[in-house]
Amino acid sequence: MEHPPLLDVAELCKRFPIGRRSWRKGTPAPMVHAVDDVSLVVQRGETLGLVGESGCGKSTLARLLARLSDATEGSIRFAGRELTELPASKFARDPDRARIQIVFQDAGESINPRFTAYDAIADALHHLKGFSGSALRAQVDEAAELCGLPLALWERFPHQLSGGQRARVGIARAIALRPELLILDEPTAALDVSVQVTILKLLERLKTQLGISYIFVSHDLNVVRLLCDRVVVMYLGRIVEVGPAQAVFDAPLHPYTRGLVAAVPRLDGVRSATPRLSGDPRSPIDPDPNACRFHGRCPIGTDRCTAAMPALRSFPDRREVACHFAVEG
Amino acid sequence: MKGLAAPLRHARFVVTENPVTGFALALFILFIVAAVFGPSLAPHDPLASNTAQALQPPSGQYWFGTDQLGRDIFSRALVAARLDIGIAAASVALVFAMGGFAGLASGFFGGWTDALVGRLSDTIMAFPLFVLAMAIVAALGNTVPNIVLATAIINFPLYVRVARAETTTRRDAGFVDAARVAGHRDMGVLLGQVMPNIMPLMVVQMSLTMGYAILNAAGLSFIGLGVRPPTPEWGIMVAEGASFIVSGEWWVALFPGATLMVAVFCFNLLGDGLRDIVDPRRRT
Amino acid sequence: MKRRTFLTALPGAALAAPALRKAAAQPAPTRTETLLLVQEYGPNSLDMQGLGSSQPVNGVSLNCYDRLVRFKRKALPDGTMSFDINGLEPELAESWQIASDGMSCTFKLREDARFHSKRPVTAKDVKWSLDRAVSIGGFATTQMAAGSMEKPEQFVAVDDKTFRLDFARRDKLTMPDMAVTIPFIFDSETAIANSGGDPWAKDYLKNNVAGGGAFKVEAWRPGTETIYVRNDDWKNGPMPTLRRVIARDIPSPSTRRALIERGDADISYGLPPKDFDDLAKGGKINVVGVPIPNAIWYVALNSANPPFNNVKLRQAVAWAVPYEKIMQAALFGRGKPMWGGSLPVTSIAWPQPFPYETNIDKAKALMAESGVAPFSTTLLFDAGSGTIAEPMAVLVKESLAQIGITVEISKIPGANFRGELNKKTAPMVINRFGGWLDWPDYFFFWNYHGRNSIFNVASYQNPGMDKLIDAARFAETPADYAASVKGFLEYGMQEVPMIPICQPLHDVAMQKNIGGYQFWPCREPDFRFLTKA
Amino acid sequence: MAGLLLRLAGSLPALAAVIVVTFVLTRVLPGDAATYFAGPTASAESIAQIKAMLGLDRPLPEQFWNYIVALFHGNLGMSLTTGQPVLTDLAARLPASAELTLCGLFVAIGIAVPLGIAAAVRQGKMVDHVCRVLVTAGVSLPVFFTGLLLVYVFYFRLSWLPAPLGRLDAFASPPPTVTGFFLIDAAIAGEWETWRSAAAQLILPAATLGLFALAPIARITRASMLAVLGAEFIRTARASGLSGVTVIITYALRNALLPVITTLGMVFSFLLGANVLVEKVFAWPGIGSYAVEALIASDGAPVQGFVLTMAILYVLLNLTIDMVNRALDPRARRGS
Amino acid sequence: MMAAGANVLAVDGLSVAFRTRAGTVAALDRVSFTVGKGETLALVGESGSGKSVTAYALLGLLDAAGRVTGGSASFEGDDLLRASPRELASIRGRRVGMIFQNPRAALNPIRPIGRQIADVLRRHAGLGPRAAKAAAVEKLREVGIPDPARRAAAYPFELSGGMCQRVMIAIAVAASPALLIADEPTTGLDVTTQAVAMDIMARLAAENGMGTILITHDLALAAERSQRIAVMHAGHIVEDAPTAELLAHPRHPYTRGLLAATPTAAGTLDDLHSVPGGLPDLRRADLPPCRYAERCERRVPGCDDPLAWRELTPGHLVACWNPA
Repeated sequence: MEHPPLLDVAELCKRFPIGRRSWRKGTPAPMVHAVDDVSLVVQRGETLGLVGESGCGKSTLARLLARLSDATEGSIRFAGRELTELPASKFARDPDRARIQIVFQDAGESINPRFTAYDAIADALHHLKGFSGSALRAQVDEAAELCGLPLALWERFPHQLSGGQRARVGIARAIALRPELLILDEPTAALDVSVQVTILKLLERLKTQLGISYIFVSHDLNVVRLLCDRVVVMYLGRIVEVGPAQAVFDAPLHPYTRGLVAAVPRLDGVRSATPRLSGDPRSPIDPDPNACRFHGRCPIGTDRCTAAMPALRSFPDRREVACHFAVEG
Repeated sequence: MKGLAAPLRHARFVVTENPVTGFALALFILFIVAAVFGPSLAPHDPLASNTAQALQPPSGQYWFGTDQLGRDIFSRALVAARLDIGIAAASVALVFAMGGFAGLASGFFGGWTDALVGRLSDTIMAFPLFVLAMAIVAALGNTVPNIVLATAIINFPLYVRVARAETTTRRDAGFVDAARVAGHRDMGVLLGQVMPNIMPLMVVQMSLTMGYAILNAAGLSFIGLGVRPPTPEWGIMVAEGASFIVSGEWWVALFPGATLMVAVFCFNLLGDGLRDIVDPRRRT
Repeated sequence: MKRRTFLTALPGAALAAPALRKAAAQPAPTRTETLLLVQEYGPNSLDMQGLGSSQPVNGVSLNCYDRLVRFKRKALPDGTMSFDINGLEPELAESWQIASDGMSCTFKLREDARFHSKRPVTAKDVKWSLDRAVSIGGFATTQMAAGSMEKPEQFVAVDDKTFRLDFARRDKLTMPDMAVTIPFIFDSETAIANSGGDPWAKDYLKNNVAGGGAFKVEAWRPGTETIYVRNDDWKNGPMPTLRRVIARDIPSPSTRRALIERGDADISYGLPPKDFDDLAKGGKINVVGVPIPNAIWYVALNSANPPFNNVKLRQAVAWAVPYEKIMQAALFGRGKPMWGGSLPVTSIAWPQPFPYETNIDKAKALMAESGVAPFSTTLLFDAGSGTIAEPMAVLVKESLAQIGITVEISKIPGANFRGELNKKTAPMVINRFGGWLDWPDYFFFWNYHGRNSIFNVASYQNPGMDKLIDAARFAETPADYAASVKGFLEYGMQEVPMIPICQPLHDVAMQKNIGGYQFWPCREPDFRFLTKA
Repeated sequence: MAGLLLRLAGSLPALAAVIVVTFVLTRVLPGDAATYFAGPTASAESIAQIKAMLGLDRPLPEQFWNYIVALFHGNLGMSLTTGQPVLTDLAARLPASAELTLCGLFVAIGIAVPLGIAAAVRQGKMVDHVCRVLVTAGVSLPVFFTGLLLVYVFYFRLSWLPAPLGRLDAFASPPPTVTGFFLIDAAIAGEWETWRSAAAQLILPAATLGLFALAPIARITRASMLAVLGAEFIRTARASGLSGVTVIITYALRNALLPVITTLGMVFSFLLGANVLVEKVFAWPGIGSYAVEALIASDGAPVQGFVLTMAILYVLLNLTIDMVNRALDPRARRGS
Repeated sequence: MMAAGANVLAVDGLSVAFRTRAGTVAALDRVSFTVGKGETLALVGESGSGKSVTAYALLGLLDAAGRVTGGSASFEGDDLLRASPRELASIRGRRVGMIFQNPRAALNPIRPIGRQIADVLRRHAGLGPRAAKAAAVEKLREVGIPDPARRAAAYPFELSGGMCQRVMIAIAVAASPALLIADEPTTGLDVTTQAVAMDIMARLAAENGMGTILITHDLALAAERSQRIAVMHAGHIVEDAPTAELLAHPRHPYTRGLLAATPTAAGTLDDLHSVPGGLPDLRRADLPPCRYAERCERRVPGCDDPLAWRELTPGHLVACWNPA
C-alpha cells in the first residue's frame, strides 16, 4: 500500500509562442512545446532523477514544479493541494512557498552579487518565515552549519567564494526554510569532480537528516544513479522512460535511453557496442502530435512511429517506457 | 566594511593606473568647489559693471579679462559653475528617476508596460532632440525649472534604453528566481534585487549625461532660450562673446567656452573612469 | 510621395534661376559690376504691400518698383546722401501740380516709362496699385492712412498718362507719404493675368515682381539670398552702374563683420554698434552712420499702473539711468545723446535731449519724495535687439538697485514681444521707435497719444497732451505748430513716461570702393545709386 | 519585405504622437504670430484679420482637425517668416542639411572607425589613451563654440578657407538641381568650379559636426572591436593561422560593425539636431536654422513641418539601418 | 603503443606567468610531455590546473598579460616557443590544428561555415577561391555533415552544437596538421553528440597519423580516448603514464584522489571520496616546491625538496617524493 504522493503531476504542458501571431490569415503563432504531457509522482522521502539532453525540457519542468512559471495545461498537486490554480506571481507569498524550494544550476549566478552569503541565506527566512534579529541569525547559523559553511565566509560576496562554497550557500538558502520538496537543478554541473563529491554527499546527508524529497535534474547519468531512487528520462519535452535508477541504467528499455547510457564514457575504458545515436533532435516547434519524437534518430524506428505517438506503457519493477517496440529485457 | 574596501581598492587602482581618470577627478573636485564656494571665491563681483574697464584683455587683475560691461569674466565663469552644474545635476537626477524607473519596469515586466514605455521613448527620439528642448523651453517659458525639465525629457530615451537593457539581462538571472522562491513579489524583486544591481551602471550613465546636459543648457542659452541676464551662465557668456571673437576680443567667448568645455570634458572622462571601476570590460 | 513633391517643389523655390543664367545673352556682369551685400535676413515676400512683409521687402519695393515721386536727395554735413522730407522729385511722374484749392494733385506720367514686361506704364496701373495699397489691409493700409489716403475713390486715372490724387483732408503728410515704399506701382495687367482670380493677386505678387523698377529679381531663395539684376531698359532715373546685386542672408553678425573686414563682402548691414565703431576706427572700411530721423532708444515706464504712475518716481528713474555708461558700453558711441537738455524747450527740433542726466543723489531724493517704498519690478526687451538692449538693461538694473528698485530682466523672443506690449501691463520696457515721416507730432502721436497705440508702451494718458498733439498735426500756421510742439515736448520731459537714451545711428559698413550710398526713411539699400570702383 | 512593412507600421504610433505633441507645443508657444506679422502699426482689426486668415481664431480641436486634413493633402501650411509654403521651403532646404550632415558623418566615420579599431587592437597602449582623450574632447566641445572658433582660426586668421557664406561662395551659382546635393549635382553638370566652391564651404561645418560625432562612433567601434577581439571565434581564426588582416578585417571588423551601424543611426539623428546650431553659425540654408528662426518667431507651421520631416527621416533611417543590419547579419536575416 | 622517437611534439620545461593586478601568477611551472605520431595524449586536470594555458602557450595564443618564461617545445624540428609571430601563423592551422570548447561561440557567427573552412584552405593549402570552396564541402563531408554542399552556406546559428563541433574539427584538420590540440572539445555537448564527435576525431587522427592533445577535465573521457594521460595540478604535471597503467596503478596522491572522486557506472556514493583542500593561490611568493603538498595526505618531510620527476616504471613518470 503506497502513501499518498508528496507531489502528483498530471498531464503537464508548457508551450511558448515564438515570434508574432501572423496577422495575415489569423494562423496562431508557432509554439515551442517545451514540456508536453508530463505526468509523474514524487513520494515523500524519495529522490526522483530527471535526465535528458539539453533542450529536452527538464529545466523547464523543474521551473514549473518550483512554481517559478505557470504551466499551459495540466495539474500539480502538492501534498494534496492543487497548485496550478494559483499563478506563480501570487505563489511568492503563499504559505506553501517555503515548502517547495529549488537549488539553481549556477550557484554563483543565483546569489545576488550585492548580497553576502549571510544575506543570501537570511533573505528567504526573513521573508517567508518572518524571522528577524537574533532568531534569524540563529536560523541562518543552523542552516549554514548543516551545510558546512564556516562563519568566516558569512560576510563574503559571491565572487569572493569558491565554487563549492557557493553551492553550499545555495543549498543552505533552500534548506533553511525546511522545505518538503527540494528541486535540484544540476546543482553540481559547474563544479570540479573533487568538489562535486562533497556536495553530493552533503545532499545525501541533508535528505536523511531533514527528511526532504528531491527532484534531481541532471544530464550526468553517473551522478543521477548515485543519488536517485527513481529516474525519469525525457526526450524533446516528453517522458520516454521511468523506473528505478539502477534498473534503468543497467538495462534501459527505450532505444533513446540505451543510446544515452552507451554514450557515457567509462573509466574502465570499455566502449559500449551499442551503436551511436547520430543526428540531431527534431525541432520542438509545433511537433507532429502523431509521431514519436525520437523518430528519425531512432535506430529501430519504423513507419508505425510516424503514425502513432507511443504512450508510456508499464513494465515490471515499476518501470514505464514510451516505445512501441520496448520489450522486457 | 569588507564590502566597501574592495571597490575602494579597485577605485584606487583605476585612478592610479589611469592618470586621465585621476586628472578628471581632480578637475571634478575643482568644479564642485567652484559650484559650492564660487561666489565667495570670486575676486570681483560677477555682476558689477565697470564700463571704464570694458573689454580689457586678460591681466593680473582680470585673469580672464573683462566683458562688454567691464565685468570680470573669471568671476562670472566661476560663479556660473553653480548654475550650470546645478541645472545639469537637477536634470540628470530627474531623468534618472523617471527614465530609470520606466526602463526598469519596462525591462522587467515586458508586455504592455514595455510597449508603452517603448512608444514614449520612440516618440521622443523621433524629435530632433535639441529642437524639442528648445520648443519645450519656448512653450513653457525660459526659467531654470523648465530648462531642467526640457533637458531631462530629451535624455529620457537614453536612460530608458540603458535601464531596460540592464534589467532585461538580469530579469532572468538566477538571483531573481532565487528571490522569487524566497518569497519576493514582482515589485520586491524589481526594487530590492534588480534595481540595486543596475545602479552602478546608471550612475556611470549619469556622469556621462551630465556633460551632455551642461552642453544642452548652454546650447539653449546660446540660442537665447536660457536663463535671464545678467545671471552668469557659460552658454550666454559664449553667445555674448561670440560677436567679439572676430573683432579681436577673443577672451570674452574663449574663456567661458573653455570653462564649459573643460567641465563637460571632466564629466565625460569621469564617466569613463567610473565605468572602468564599475565594470572594466564594458568600457565603450 | 516624398520624391515627387521634392522634384516639383524645388524649381519653384529657385525661380528657375539656372535657365535665366544660361539664357544671358549679354556678357556676364563682371565683379566690379556685381555687388555683394550681406544682411541678417532677407525679404519674406516680394510684395511690400502684402500682409506680414518683413523689413527687407522695402528694399525690393525700392529697387524693383517705382513710385510716382521720390524724396529729394540732400547731403548731410558729413557728405552722406540723405533725403529731404519736404522735397520731392520725379520718378514715374515727370511733373505734378497741386490744385488751387489744395485738395488734389495731378500727376503727369513719363511717356517712356515701361514695365519689365515692356508694357508702358499707364494711369490705370497707378490707380490699381494705390487702390490695392489702401484696400489690402495690414501695414500698407495703415501707412497710407497715415497720409490721409484711405479710399480708392481718392485715386483717379484721368487719362492714360494723367493721374489725380484727391486729398481727404489737408494733411502735410499726404505728399511725403507718396514717396515711401508703400505706394509703388505694379504692372496691373501682368498681375491680374496671373492673379488666379484674386483681385489683388496676392500670391502671385508675393513671389514675383510685376513692376518696372531699375532692378529685376533674378533669383530669390528665402532665407538664403536674393539676386537682383539691372533692368537695362529703365528710364526713370540715371542708369545704375551695378548690373548685379547679390544679397546674402548671414544671420551671424560676427560673420558679417568678418566678411566686410576681409573684403569678401561689399556692404554689410546690421552689425552691432561695437563692430561699426571698430571698423570706423580701423579706417579700412567706410562706415556711414546717419542719425535715424524720428528714432529713439528709450526706457518706458508704465504710467497707467502703480508704481510708475507716480511722476516723481518716473523722474527719479530718469535721474538714475546711467546714460554715459550705456552710450559707452551698449552703443559704443553710435548714437546721439538724448540727455543733458534743459527746460523750457526752445527748439522744435526732434529728437532733442531731455533735461536729465545721471545723478543718483537727485534720484534718491525724488524717490524719497515720491513716497514709494523700495520695490521689485520687471524690465522687458526684445531678444532680437539684445545686442544693444541687453547691456542697456543690465546697466539700468544695476543703477536702479542704488535707489532701491530691484529689476528683473526679461528677454522676450521677437514674436512674443509685440504681444507683451499689446497687453499694456509691462512695468518697464526698453525699446526703440522710429517713424518714417519725420515730424515730432508724428512721433508723439504714436508714442504718447491717449488712443494708446501699441507704441504707447508707457500707456501714457494725458488729455492735455493729446490736444496739443492733435493741434500740431493739423496746425494751419508754423507758429501754431511750434507752440503745440513745444507744449507736448515739455509735457513729455516733465512727465517722463518714456526716458529717451539716444537717437540711434543707422550704420552701414562698406568697402572704400563703394560709393553713392543713399539713406532713405525705409533704411534699405538703394542699388540704383550705389557704385563700385 | 513584409517585415519592413511591419516595421513601418510599427513606427506609425510614434509618428502620430509626434504630430500631436508638436501641434500642442506650437499652440502653447507664447506670443502671438498674428500680432507679430500684422506689423508694428497694426490695428486690432488687422490683427483679427490675420488671425482669421491663419485659422488661429478657431477652437483648438478644430485647428487640429484642419491641420490633419491639410497634412493628408500634403499641405504643411505657410511659413510666415519666409512667406513660402512650408513644403517648398523644406524641399529646398532639406538637401542642404542632408548634405552637411552626411559629410559630417563621413568625416566622423573616416576618423573614428580606424581610430576605434586602432585603440581596440592596441588596448591600453598610447593610441588607446590618445583616442580616449581626443574623442572625449570632441564630444565636450559645444558645437556653437567649435564652429565660431574654426571660423575665427581658419577663415579670419589664416584665411585657408572661404567665408562662411552658406553653401556656395558669393559669386558661384548653384548647379542644376538633380539631387539637391551640390557636390553631386555639380559633378553631374561637370561644373568643377562650383564643385570646388561647394566643397570648400562644406569643410568647416562638416568638421564641426564631425568632431562632435567622433566620440560615439569611436567609442562604440572600440568597445565592439574589443568585445569581438575577445570572442572565441577570433581565437579560432588565430589558431587557424589566418593572417592578421583577415582576422581583424574579415573576422573581427565585420562582426564589430553591427553595433557600430546601429549607433550610426543614433548619431545621424543626433547630428540632425546639432545641425540647428551649426547651421546658425555657418549661415547654412538648411532646415535646422529654418526651424530655429520659425520657433523664435512663434511661426508654428514650419516648426511642425520640420519636426514631422525629421520624424519621418528618423523612421526611414531606422528602416535603413534595419536593412543594412539584415544584409550584414544572417541572424537578423534568417532568424525569427 | 607508438614507437619512441617518433614524437610529433616534445615540450620541455614550459613555464608561463601572468601579470595581474594582484601580482604575478605562476600559471605553468616546467611542464614537460611528448606526443607521439598518431598518439593521443590526454591532459587531465581540474579547472585552474593549467591545461588550456599549456595549449595556448604552445600556439602563441596567450593574451597580453601572459608570458612564456621558460622551456622549449620542439615540434617537427621547430621550437614553437621561439618561433616568430609570422612563423607561428604559418604553423597554426597548417601544421597544428586546434579545437575549442563551446563550438558555436568558436565559429564566426556571420560567416557561412563553408567560407570559414575555405578561409583556412586558401591560407594554408594555397587554393583559389573556387577550389577552396569545393574542398570545404569535401571537408564537411569528411566530418560527417549530411548534405554538405547545402550546409556549406549555413551559418553557425543554424546548426546544432554537435554540427558546429564537427565544423570546428573540419577547420582544425583542414590542412592535415601533424598535431591536433582539442581543448575540452566535448564540454557543453550532450553525451550522445560528444561520442560522435570524439569518434570523428579519432578516425581522422588515425587516417592521417596525427598526434592529438586531448585537454579534458573528464577522466572517463580520457580513459576512453587516449593512449597516455598526463595529470595536471596547479601548473604542474604530477603524473604522466600510459592510460591503462595510470588507471590501474595511479601513483601520485592527486591522481588517486581524482580517481576516487569520479563517479562511475557502478558503486555507491560511499565509495567516492573528495580531494581535500583546494588549489593553492598561484600568486603566492612562498609556493611550496610541490604545489599539492599542502593538501596531501602522504606528505613527508622530503616534500620540501625541489620537485623532481621520477620514472617509476618505464613510461610512468610521477612528480612525488612519496608515491603510492
